[in-house]
Amino acid sequence: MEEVRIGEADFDPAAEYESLRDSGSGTGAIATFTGLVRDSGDLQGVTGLYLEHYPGMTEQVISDLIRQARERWDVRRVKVIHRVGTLRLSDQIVFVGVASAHRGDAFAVCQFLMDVLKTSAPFWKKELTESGEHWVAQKDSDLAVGGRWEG
Amino acid sequence: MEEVRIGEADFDPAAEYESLRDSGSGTGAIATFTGLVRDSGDLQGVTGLYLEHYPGMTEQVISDLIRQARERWDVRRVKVIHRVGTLRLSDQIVFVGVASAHRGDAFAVCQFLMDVLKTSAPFWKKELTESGEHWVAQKDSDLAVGGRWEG
Amino acid sequence: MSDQTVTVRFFARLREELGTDRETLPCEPGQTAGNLLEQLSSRGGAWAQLTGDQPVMIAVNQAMAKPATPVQPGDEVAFFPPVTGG
Amino acid sequence: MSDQTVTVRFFARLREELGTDRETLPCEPGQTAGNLLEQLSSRGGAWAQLTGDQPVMIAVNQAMAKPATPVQPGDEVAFFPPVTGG
Repeated sequence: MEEVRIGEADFDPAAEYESLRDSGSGTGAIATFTGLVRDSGDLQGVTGLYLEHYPGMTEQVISDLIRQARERWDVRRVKVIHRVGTLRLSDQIVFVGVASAHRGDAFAVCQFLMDVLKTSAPFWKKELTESGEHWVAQKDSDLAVGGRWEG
Repeated sequence: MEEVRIGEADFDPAAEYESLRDSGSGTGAIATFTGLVRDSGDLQGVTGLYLEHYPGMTEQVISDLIRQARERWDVRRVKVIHRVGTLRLSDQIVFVGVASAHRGDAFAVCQFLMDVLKTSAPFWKKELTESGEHWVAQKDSDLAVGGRWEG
Repeated sequence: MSDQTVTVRFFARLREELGTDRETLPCEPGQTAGNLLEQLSSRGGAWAQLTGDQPVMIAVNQAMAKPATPVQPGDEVAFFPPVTGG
Repeated sequence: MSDQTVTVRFFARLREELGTDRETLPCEPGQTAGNLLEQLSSRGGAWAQLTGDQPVMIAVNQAMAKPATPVQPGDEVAFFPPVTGG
């Protein structure tokens, strides 16, 4: 099972969960995060998103973040999925799932990967609204949250 | 949909996820945690667990923890499931799922509920091993982790 | 249940070691959960552990309580080891 | 691609505003990613933003880089706005 998957296709969190659960009898904790397109962004009246990425680099960056996570925490299995292309309201965008022996590690790795993915993986989001489209600016709050994992 | 479910029956995280996802177009983040019976506890050779609870009080305590979470964080939908009775290796024990607008709230509530559930909900775990059975002692580390949410 | 009694419940290790999961005790005016614990502990044997080194948690009417928590006739009082769910 | 050139790629808002997603530039000895940025910016118009107020992120051979990062012939250099995935 590959750990990182980037593409236009939707994903099935249930299948990912089953794969994480099937990671040996030492697995005691599975934490997952799924991000959805929601209806209030930088502009009012968002009808969807367009997601662009840097093919190749994205996969390398995420694999490297997973490597960092494995150095810091006990991780049995990890899965990161990120969609690109045009997405509609309530569509699934991103999935991070972590199987570990203990819940502290599972939560930490899941949150670490989401936080640092937001600040270092080459994805760009354009909000689509009824009145036009608009590249989303990086949030200072995301930078701050990403930074807390440094050092 | 009831928020808290305690019982012997197994649960389906996929169905819970779908219910959390179906919580309106303002939902941007779903965090879930599932705990499994794993093979290294206080004793070697664990073959399963027996989980006892205080019926009635358990549900009240967890509902109250969810109420506290709703006061501290933005929560759109929460689900807590905890099994009791005899469980085998790799069986699912506990599920906490949280739907929120933002990932910070979803992660915080999911982790808060798991942490405080471990220190304040009346469940008791007995480890079953090939050589006998053994009530699990409360871990200082769980108390410390539960305590960090106070104040 | 008479108006002048309380139901006492035991769980987990305590339930097993005391050999019972509940009993009915008379409830005198001014009673506290701590008084009940001492009264039970004075039976000796396995009961002595109720005031021993190992912590005993208390619930009154299914809410976490302390030794000083007052107990009224008709209340449900529970004694149990520290919880270990999740 | 000649041995003496680099491929430059643009993404997202920059790609749209510059009207191109890649081009090939000559690569002189001692070149850095920052030199390339300045060279492109000097074209004026939309290109001037490459050294303007808005931050521009740099990758060399698909790894995050800085203006001082050296660039060799055959490298792939990318310029893009701060990332906003997840």
